[in-house]
Amino acid sequence: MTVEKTALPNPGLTSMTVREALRDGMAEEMRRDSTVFLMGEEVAEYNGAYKVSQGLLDEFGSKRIVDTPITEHGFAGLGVGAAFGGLRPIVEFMTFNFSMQAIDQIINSAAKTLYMSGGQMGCPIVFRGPNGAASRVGAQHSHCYASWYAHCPGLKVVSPYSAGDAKALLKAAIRDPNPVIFLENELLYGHTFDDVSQDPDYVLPIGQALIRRPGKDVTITAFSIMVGKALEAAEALAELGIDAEVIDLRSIRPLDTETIVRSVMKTNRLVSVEESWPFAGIGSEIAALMMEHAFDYLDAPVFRVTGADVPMPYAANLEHLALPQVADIIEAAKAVCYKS
Amino acid sequence: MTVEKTALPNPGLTSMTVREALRDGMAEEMRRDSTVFLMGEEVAEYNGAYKVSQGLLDEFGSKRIVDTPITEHGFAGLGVGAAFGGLRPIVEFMTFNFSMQAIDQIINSAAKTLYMSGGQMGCPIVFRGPNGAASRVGAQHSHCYASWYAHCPGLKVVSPYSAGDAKALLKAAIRDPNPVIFLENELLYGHTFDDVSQDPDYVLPIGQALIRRPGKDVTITAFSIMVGKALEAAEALAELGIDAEVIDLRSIRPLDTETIVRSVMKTNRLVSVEESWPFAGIGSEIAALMMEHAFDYLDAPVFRVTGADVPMPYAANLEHLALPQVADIIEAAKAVCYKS
Amino acid sequence: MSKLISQDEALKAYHDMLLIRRFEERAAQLYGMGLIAGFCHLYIGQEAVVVGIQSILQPQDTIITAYRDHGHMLAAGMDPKGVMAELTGRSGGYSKGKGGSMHMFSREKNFFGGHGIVGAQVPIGTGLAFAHKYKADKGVSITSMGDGAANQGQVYESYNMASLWKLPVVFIVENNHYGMGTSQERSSAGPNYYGRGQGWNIPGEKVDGMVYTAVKEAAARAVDHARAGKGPYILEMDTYRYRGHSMSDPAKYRSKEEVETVKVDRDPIDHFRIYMTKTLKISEDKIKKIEDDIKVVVLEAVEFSKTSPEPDPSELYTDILNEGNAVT
Amino acid sequence: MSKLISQDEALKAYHDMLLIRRFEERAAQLYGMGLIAGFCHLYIGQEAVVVGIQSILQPQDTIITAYRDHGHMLAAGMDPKGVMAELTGRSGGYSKGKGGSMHMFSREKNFFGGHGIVGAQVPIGTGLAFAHKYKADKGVSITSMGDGAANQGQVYESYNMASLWKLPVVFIVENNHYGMGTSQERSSAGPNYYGRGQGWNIPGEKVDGMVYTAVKEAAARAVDHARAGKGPYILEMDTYRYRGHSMSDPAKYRSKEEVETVKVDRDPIDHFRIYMTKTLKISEDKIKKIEDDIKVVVLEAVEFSKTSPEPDPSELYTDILNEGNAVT
Ligand SMILES: Cc1ncc(C[n+]2csc(CCOP(=O)(O)OP(=O)(O)O)c2C)c(N)n1
Ligand SMILES: Cc1ncc(C[n+]2csc(CCOP(=O)(O)OP(=O)(O)O)c2C)c(N)n1
Ligand SMILES: [Mg+2]
Ligand SMILES: [Mg+2]
Repeated sequence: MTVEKTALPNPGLTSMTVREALRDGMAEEMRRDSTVFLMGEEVAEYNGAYKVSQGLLDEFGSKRIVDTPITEHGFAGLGVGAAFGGLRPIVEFMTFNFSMQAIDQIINSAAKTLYMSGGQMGCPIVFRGPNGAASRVGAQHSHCYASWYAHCPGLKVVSPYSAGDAKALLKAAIRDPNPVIFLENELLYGHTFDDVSQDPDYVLPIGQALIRRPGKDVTITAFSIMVGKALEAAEALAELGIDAEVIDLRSIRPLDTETIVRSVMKTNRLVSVEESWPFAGIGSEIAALMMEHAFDYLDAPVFRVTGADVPMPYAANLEHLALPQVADIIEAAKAVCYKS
Repeated sequence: MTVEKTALPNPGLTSMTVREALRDGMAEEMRRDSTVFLMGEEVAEYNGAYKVSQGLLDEFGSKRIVDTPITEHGFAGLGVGAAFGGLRPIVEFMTFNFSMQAIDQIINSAAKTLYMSGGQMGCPIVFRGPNGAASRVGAQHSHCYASWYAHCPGLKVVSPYSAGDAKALLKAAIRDPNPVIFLENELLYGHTFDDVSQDPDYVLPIGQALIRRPGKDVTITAFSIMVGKALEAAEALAELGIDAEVIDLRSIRPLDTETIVRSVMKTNRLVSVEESWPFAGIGSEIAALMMEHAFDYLDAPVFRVTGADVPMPYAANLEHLALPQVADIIEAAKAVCYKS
Repeated sequence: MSKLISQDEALKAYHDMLLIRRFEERAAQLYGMGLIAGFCHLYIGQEAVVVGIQSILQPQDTIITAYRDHGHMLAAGMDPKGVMAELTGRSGGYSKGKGGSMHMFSREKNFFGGHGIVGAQVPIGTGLAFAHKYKADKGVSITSMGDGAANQGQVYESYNMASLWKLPVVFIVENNHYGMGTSQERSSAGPNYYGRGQGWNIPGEKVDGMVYTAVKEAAARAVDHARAGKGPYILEMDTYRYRGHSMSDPAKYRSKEEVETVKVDRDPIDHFRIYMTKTLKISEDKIKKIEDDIKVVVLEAVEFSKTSPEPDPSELYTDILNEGNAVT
Repeated sequence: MSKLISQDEALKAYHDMLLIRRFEERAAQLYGMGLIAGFCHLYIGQEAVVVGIQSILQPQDTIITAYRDHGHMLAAGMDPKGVMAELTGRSGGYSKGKGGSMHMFSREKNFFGGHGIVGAQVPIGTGLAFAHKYKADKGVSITSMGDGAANQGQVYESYNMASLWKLPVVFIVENNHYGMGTSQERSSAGPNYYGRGQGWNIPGEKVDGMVYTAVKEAAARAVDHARAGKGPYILEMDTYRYRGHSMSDPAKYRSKEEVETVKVDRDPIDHFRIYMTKTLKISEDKIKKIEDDIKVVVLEAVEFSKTSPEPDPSELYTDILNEGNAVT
């Protein structure tokens, strides 16, 4: 896997899984700030449904690693209250699908209150957990919430790909004085990346995209697990003589429009990749932004590669068809380069 | 106000408020089909918080006009179960802001179950109520949900402007075998339109936009209350020598892309107007669609007129600034026509 | 003490409980072989609950539960072939392979799912009861939830409406004492679940969910109450799941002894078998015949679930919306 | 019977209750004049509840409620000028005019709002209690809700966590017998709200919310319980709102007689005034002085709320996100 390049000091990188990186990120911030705590279903004694909080109960005890009942609405609201009360909660949703039960508290209480209070009531809270499709878990467990949350002012929305980003952005999210939606991916938890900083002071500012592969012929934007697919596609495209630039968005809100625009000014073509549904998705927003900021540079319409506009099917073959595959990205890139 | 023109037989129109039209639409469908019932907070004895259900309790009795406790999550889910059980519920949210408490039932239960059941479990249900900003009701009561719901397959999303459309589309929604999100507007309830069909058999198919004002220089798309502002802007633009075509989307999902594309092929310019936030909004989707379907016809980038990217402020002057005004639409149209 | 049940009833109950167990044992194997994927929640240990309840239902009654649903489906008389083929994601499954283990339905058998969101089935089941009352079809909605689910707010919103409007619904709390890795003591304040309806004027009782006859008798009381128009009723079933929460759960949050003790002392099938032979004097032959029949049925289901083809790729885009205006 | 309170305490309680009433009467006028817009929910009739509770609180305790919040704010000692200016949407308001009647806060006075979504303040208040316990600051969270709100599922999810974790929270159900146009009988199954905590092991009691001393004494019991680490407590305050739900509600769902009877028989301020003069032998002069003072304070608030400028247009884009990493 590629090693992340950033402008910040970066004193030595190590290799670990995304799962471990997230855990380490939380642990470091909990050591640094005693007001940080983690709550959610199975986060403590079970060490996390997906083992992301492995070992945290042992280190921090049950005051700071809190198993909750299966009541997302209640514990998300409780987290918001704890944040108003001076703590810095990390609220884990076992998966983001269950955040729908809590979404009123996330939007109406966490996101809007700073504004409604004229700046008095900051809500430093992180809502995190796996987002989007896992494997064969069906329609109710595969929903990607990037576009919903990114629609709403008052939130930041982050969705990392690599382990290093996962750690450094989660640390930034925990330190952030605002509510941050931190969208992970279950299938990435077990992936190993060699880009993880061990420096407990190393955080990555939220809002910066990363060019994971420079190229000159076509820009491909993606986030989370789709970055991997985009990189694979770029390799294949290289063999076809198409030099793709792959941008890992990392942050969805704020979106690093400048990095995308600069890239499109060079490549004149854009393929947006996301696993969610097309209508009013992240690709729609990027297309609209390119209209506004790079209209005269576009040699082809922005191409949206998205999940199929259907609830996620369970059957193996249908699930494969419902999700963007490397081949779809390759086809899209060829199309915008007018090569078939 | 303009009289709606449709392709369907339309045996005599009358004049009434949107409020009355919605009421009449429900009443006609309840007379026609004994499985249709209305439930929600204050819909019965109070005749509706905004008096939309005026008189329905008297006519249909408390079996079919049901006052609920203030438990949106529960009664929306109950409505879904009733629909599975063979009834056709109309679930009123006092305002759509409160649908966030119920959104898991709307998405995971109502929208996805037909698919998850391989076609067995249709869910004929209408969720309706005022959406978006009213007047001075602040951040928690002014949220527009058009883009969130339209993002999700398994739903239809309708948002009428005129009284005639409100009635005919609500009737269509009630007859529809699928879950329909019916987004009304509180400020429009009191508006009178002279386009209301009295024919109880008259329904309008969901999914058809309407050209409310033909024009040749620029296309303006809008829905709900913004249609009125777009029409006002068009009048003003006419005086400036710009002939705007105003499209009332009416249905957000499915979106009548064809009507928009055809218009843009003629005008080569598009301004999208909506009151919600910009990021991943309806305007984003329309911009992306125009990329895909009308790229070579666009003489200017699609211009998005949206609500400000902020929670809705209470103060009168700020609220005015937060919402798209006629002047904003005029400026946008001038910009895409390269006239200043 | 329960009064004795008939031999026929006993044989049917035994059949249904054993079918569930053998079916799920096979499902676990298929999961191990990679033929079933994603989530798969086994009901093994809890069989007496659904079979006991089902025994007193009438055809118009409706059933709804969460994702731990194979038992409910088989007890409701759904075809093991269609259930197993859904588990393998094949076109012959109840949802054409599009739903999977958690999302299966049968309008024919009045089984309304199969829901993957903890607690969501409770308002839906209350809505089924609303429809029963509205249509005056004398039906009762059987709405099941787990002990973890019983903390969900929507449950109490449902209790409130069900009681206010006297809806014919029996809420079943299948208390297997764990929600994933969290024991009842760590998830739920208060002494029990059946008493939580009191604040809403809903009667409730605790039932030994490992004993078919106990379940049946309590279910009869509750269903009669609901059917008579007296409103909802809560039954807390004291039961136990032998396996992990789902296939990936090693269940380290409880001791082997705890599990073994239940298996030895309270197994619903073993004890019912003894009741059949000792108390009801049913012959070993008759019982053996049932066991053999079930073996065949389950093997046929397995075979079907392997040979039924995957859904056609075109199915990706069907069943998103119903066409036309007819109620489906 | 309550033991007598001191003259000073009585004068303060009278002052606070009367301030709320006079303040809101003026607010209603300003609403009529178009200076206040949108939603505006008056607390008139319920004054004894907040003033009684406030009387036993310590500085570190926190308060949270719904949108019917002016009374809570004034009782908590927030400046009537800032509250009234928020009602008129001016920059001198507690939320700089950006929040309005339903959304006001004061970190200084530990008043955490002012929430427009029915029930949402209940988990948030439980979270404030979580923070009290975590920080071991000996604080108690006073979390109020209406009788309509008390049916919300998130209330019972909060009860569960509060009881499981023994959080220092007192849940106040301000039972004014109506949620908008729906009476308690039509919205809520079960005999009462204070008893609904039983299923979660939470003690509760019913209180005459029209009587300052009764409120105070019950609040003291409840707050002591919570502060002592014994967990949550529920107080159901039997009270009444004289006005419609909000300014646009003609309140036709109840009879004039019903309202008049409460006003005559149970008005918290009138009766407290009699108690002051008759039982505590406080002189009319002292009382008169308070009444005069309040008149001035309220007029000043009105004046301020009219003259404070609208927020600067640039305020549209501030306070959306906090900058930097400091906790605010
Ligand atoms: C709203 C929601 N939150 C979390 C989950 C994840 N989850 C699935 S099953 C389960 C445990 C449920 O336990 P219980 O209700 O006791 O039922 P059991 O599995 O014991 O039958 C959890 C937490 C979910 N599916 N839905
Ligand atoms: C979730 C939600 N649903 C509906 C509303 C609309 N609403 C505002 S206040 C109210 C009545 C609440 O009654 P109650 O809890 O008794 O409080 P009271 O107004 O009597 O103080 C309703 C239905 C809302 N604000 N939030
Ligand atoms: Mg359980
Ligand atoms: Mg009330």
